[in-house]
Amino acid sequence: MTRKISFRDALKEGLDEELAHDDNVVIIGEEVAQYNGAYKVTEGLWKKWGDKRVVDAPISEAGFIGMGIGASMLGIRPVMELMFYSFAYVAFDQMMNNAATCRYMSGGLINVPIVVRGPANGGTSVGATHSHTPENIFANMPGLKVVSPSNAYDAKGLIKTAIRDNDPVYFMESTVLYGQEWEVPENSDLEDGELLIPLGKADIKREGTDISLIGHGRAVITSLEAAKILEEEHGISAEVVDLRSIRPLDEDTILDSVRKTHRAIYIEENKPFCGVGAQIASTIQERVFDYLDAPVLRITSVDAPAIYSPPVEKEQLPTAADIVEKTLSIC
Amino acid sequence: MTRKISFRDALKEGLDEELAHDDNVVIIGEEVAQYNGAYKVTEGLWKKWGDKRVVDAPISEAGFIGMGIGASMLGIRPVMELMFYSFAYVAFDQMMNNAATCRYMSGGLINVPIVVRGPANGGTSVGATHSHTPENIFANMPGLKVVSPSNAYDAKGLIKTAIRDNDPVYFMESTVLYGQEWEVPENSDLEDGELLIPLGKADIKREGTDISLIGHGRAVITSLEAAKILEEEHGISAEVVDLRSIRPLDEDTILDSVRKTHRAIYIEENKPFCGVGAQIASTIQERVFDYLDAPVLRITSVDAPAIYSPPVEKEQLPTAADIVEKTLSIC
Amino acid sequence: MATKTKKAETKSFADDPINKSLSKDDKIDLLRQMVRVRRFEQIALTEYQNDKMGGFLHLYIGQESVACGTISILGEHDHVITAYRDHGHALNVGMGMNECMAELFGKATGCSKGKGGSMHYFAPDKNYWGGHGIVAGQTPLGAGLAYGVKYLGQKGSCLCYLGDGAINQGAFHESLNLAELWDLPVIYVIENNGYSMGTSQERSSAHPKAGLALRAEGYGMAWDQINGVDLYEVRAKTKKALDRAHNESKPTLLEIFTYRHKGHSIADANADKYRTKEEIQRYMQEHDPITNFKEVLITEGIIEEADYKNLVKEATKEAMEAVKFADESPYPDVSEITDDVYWEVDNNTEAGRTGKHFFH
Amino acid sequence: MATKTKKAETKSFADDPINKSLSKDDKIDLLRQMVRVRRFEQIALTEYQNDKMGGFLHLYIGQESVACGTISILGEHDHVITAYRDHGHALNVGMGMNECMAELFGKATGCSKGKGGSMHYFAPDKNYWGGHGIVAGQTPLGAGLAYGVKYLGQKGSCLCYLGDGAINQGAFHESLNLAELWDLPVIYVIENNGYSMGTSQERSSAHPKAGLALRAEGYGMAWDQINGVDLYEVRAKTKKALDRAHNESKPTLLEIFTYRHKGHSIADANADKYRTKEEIQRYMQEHDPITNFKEVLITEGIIEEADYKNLVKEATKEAMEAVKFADESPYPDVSEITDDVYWEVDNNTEAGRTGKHFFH
Ligand SMILES: Cc1ncc(C[n+]2csc(CCOP(=O)(O)OP(=O)(O)O)c2C)c(N)n1
Ligand SMILES: Cc1ncc(C[n+]2csc(CCOP(=O)(O)OP(=O)(O)O)c2C)c(N)n1
Ligand SMILES: [Mg+2]
Ligand SMILES: [Mg+2]
Repeated sequence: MTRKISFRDALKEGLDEELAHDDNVVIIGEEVAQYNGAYKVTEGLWKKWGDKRVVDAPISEAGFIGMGIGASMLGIRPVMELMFYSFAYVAFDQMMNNAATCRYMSGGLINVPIVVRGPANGGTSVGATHSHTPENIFANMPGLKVVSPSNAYDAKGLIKTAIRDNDPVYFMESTVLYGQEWEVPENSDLEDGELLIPLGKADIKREGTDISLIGHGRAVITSLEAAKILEEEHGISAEVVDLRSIRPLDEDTILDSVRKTHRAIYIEENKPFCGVGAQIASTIQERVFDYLDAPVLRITSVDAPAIYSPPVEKEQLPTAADIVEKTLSIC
Repeated sequence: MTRKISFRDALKEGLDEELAHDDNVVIIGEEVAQYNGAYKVTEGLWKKWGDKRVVDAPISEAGFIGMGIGASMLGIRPVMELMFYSFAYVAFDQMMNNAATCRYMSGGLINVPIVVRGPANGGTSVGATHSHTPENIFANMPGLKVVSPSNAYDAKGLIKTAIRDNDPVYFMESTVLYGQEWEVPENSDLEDGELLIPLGKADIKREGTDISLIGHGRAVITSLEAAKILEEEHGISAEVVDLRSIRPLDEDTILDSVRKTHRAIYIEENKPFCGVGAQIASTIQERVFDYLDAPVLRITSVDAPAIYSPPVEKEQLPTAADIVEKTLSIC
Repeated sequence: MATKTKKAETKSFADDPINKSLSKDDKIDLLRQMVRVRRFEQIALTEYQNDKMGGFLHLYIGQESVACGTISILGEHDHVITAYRDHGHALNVGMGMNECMAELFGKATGCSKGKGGSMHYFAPDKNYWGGHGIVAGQTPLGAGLAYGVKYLGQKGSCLCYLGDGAINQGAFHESLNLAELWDLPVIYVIENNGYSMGTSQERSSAHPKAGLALRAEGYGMAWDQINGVDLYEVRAKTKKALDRAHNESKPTLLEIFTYRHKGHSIADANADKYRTKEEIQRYMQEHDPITNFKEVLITEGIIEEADYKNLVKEATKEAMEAVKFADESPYPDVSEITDDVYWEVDNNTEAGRTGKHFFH
Repeated sequence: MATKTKKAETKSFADDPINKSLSKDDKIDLLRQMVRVRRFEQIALTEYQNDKMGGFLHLYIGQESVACGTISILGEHDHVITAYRDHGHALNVGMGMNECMAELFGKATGCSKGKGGSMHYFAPDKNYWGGHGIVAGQTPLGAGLAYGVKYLGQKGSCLCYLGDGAINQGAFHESLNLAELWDLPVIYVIENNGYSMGTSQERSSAHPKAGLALRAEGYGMAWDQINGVDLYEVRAKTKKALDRAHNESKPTLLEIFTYRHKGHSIADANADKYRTKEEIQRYMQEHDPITNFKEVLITEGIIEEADYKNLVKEATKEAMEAVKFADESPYPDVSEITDDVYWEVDNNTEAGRTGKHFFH
């Protein structure tokens, strides 16, 4: 298992495999076909699969995502790309109401096997309107599933599962990670012949005994950096828990970790008010109150719209130094 | 101070007074003028103030709210009605990006003195798409303010302040409360000649010593019912804290209450995942951890899209019985 | 607004092949369908007043010919989706009065198990995809159903209905562009009843004199306008659009002039304030599509007044039985609130059992 | 797509009153403005490559005549709002190169204090309301600025620019309906450069042969089409729309044919894949609005080639000084991240001091 590929290529492999796996999978989005994707995630797929399976859409997110939802009711499995997840805001009604409530309002007669994927992250100086991270917002809505992988391996395994899932899955990535490489096995090296990671299973990315650093998406990578510093410079053993999927949520793994470490910090790149960390902190204190030796802390982006200024934006997002500092305050 | 008026009439009085107070205040929304408002909140205002000040809009929430945002940049103070706050989802980009980020992205050159108000509640059997309660969603976004009054007095005082505020204020009401009456003083009985309640000040609706029941909107009314039962039937003294505004948030009042009672439950009609209660519970355990004799608990709607079936929907929302039961579990 | 076509023209639509081919029984069935819809709703209205249901009730009374005429020409791969004023379409695709009435009553035996209510009737087995409450929110879904049909290689279409007020929502415009750009076999049917709640067409939509269907021109899309009072005309002109969908995989925008006799919904206390009583009376008396078609069939010698009375009686009986069915049915159990949220959970799959899905 | 008007026709626009009234100096100023925009951007591009900035940089090169021509006729109560390709409009409303360059560098001295970046230039004191990144998101704001002007009783307007790809967003359609319905003095200017990123007009927009401006017809709205290569034509035809706004308080939809020489943004690696090299060359050599206007002025005997060279030199100097200014300016302090979020907090009012506004 020594092959290393980028997050971007891992996603592409996952998409390619699912295009092969099921004729009803179709990729739709702005510039995904002839242009090869604004961030090159779909590079080569149009050439390989042709006009029917990989489709360029006009700038009409409400229209084409709603269209995908409608098509999915007939058994098509659209994988829609949002060039930025921020553009979900012009398709918000379709994504919140039609994707999430048609099953319910029909008493279970309908299901909506759609995936909407794209980058949801700050840190690239594209400004406030292009840097939204709406994990918490979509996960608030029952009927929706929200996934946020932190690395190439998970990205591949989770996108494939998401596409096969029979409910709507909103899959949020990070452009900052696209170019980074991780080990991702060839299918031939896998017992099952392919990489499928279930939704609803968190992953302990690093074992530890003194504190649980819990997070999702790129914040997990930052947490791993911090854990290394904590170990090397402070002799603190941090466990790093990666949610992988936010809804469904693997509460057991989170709670077990805290039962062991007695301390927890939730780290995310989202804005703080009612963020995912609020939900997790609230859950931890409710469920394992007596195990806690300190309050559950949270680290988020600095609470303002994303600033453009490149060097300053770096400071708006959680850094390893922030995590180390907060950890030291309770360890 | 014996005059009692309905929540609806209190709002109407507030709107009427602000129309008189500032020529730049204009009310815009679907059916707000000639029809007198779908829920009659604006009844009589068109007749009194005419076409310029009270304006019927076509069914184009993104268009007319965006238009209001643009006009507000020139100093107009639009008070937009959403017939249901759920319809914010078709105007979501305008409400999240243009209202919240233009000030920031211009380095403070612009401000957006707009109010968007309307009912955000379940409990009236109008189904999943019409029963959204997005307090947490909008309060997540820095640049926005979110208000949710629980009674007629607060509704009047808060709507007037919201209209005078120089930032965007999203004002969420409850159709269930519209017809209920509370004491609201005549202006002539007030020292200042008018009723203005600041945003960012919570209100202790009932003093107590054993537990803090904290909430916003109609959940406060349910909490007061529960507090009565707790006192009469169980000898438990519950303090009821009404946030009134969710952002800005009066953390001090919340924390002081918990320092006194050592126990807290957050009650809201919103959905649970990343709800306002998650934020408050997380804050309480972080800030007054050592004062807590029990975990902070939360009560929300049952976690599903709003069900239509009238008798069943009643059970989907938090009831006084739910609050009593949860309270007894930690008192 | 509503009726542009003069009586005289009507004749020709009777001779259109799609109508010529109708047997006597077919024609009586068409009338029966419209009568069923009306009686179902009139009785639902009574039951609403008897406090048997909650929320909204948007009645279709006056517009019956639109759903009946358009749906009556559909085939195996033709799909239907509409807004909240959805009872007429539901009964016309073949849904039973029982499950429809029970849905209004919020009962577990309702077509949506009491979870959707009046605005949210569904019957995917009958190619009926709802019943949608957000104005124009169904229009991208309609494009998607057409996209699906085309993707699956079927010769089919989607009929997507919307109101005259709904045309001003952004989602509809995006749908029109997609439909024409991608050659989707979707037929958008504007049921132009002249009002969106209390707002007249003139106060909600900017448009050229010729009407709302002209919005199609900016997209180079085919369009037509139809006098909804005349069932034959509805069928004949819709057939052209259907042929275009089936044979050329091209969309059409239809504007059908119609009128609702009642208020916007049961809660509309102003129904005769924003419209004059005379206007309402005129439409009820002179432009009622059921009366019109009944008279056509009498003129054609197919039925007599007594046959019509009989149809009304039968429909009444059917609706009353549906009330009984609904009355006697149970409400969903509180524990069922969290059913029908996730397919994977409902089907108890591995995915449905992994991780926590609900958080209250 | 881009140039429909033949050279021969051009003459007549020179004689249009709005152009006839221009002094020699006025004309030179117009050329200077276009040259300034181009040099500013060419130098910004170099600095981008020198790693002085981040994020996006959408260049206006090739489209200069649109902002210059339209804005040059505006008066006291005329407002301007556009999308992310906003440098040209900014310099034309009178913003300085210093604050514009510093914004790109993310400096505190930038027009938006380094908080907005390339896509978000603002100068409300010059009636310039941005610079907006969400495609078509600015179009309701444009209607709102026009609404505001009208509400305040001013004789004014709002020019709201958008791209040819942006016309397919729902918000734009809603804005058109509102503008025509409510007689808002807004002028929507489609800067049709033929592409939205890598997607040609034909692949993104369904429309009749005559063009995108025809979308206005469905709303009964006035429209016009303009050859953007000819500054005189841009001014003359925009003036008609402006008069309509000022005198009748009516909106207009303008489609201006233009072309961008560079890629969609600095990150567009495919700029000469979705367009042929020949096409790009042709536009640069035969349809460049600056070259065109320079030649007009030479033909009119107003300038000589040397004068033009001098304008370029001056603009280059100005832009280089702006680079120096930007380079020497400080970044915003990290503590300033939470400034400019709430007016009440920034102004330390009672409201700004009450309750907690920030939660990290
Ligand atoms: C996005 C949205 N805005 C507003 C409403 C409230 N509403 C429901 S129906 C309606 C009027 C629609 O009129 P029209 O489209 O003409 O259909 P009709 O009721 O006449 O059948 C309004 C304003 C809604 N449901 N959704
Ligand atoms: C809602 C939304 N969708 C997608 C994008 C990404 N995007 C930015 S510019 C652009 C192309 C716009 O093309 P056009 O409107 O023709 O303007 P031009 O760039 O040619 O000036 C796209 C797809 C966005 N910013 N906003
Ligand atoms: Mg209507
Ligand atoms: Mg373009």
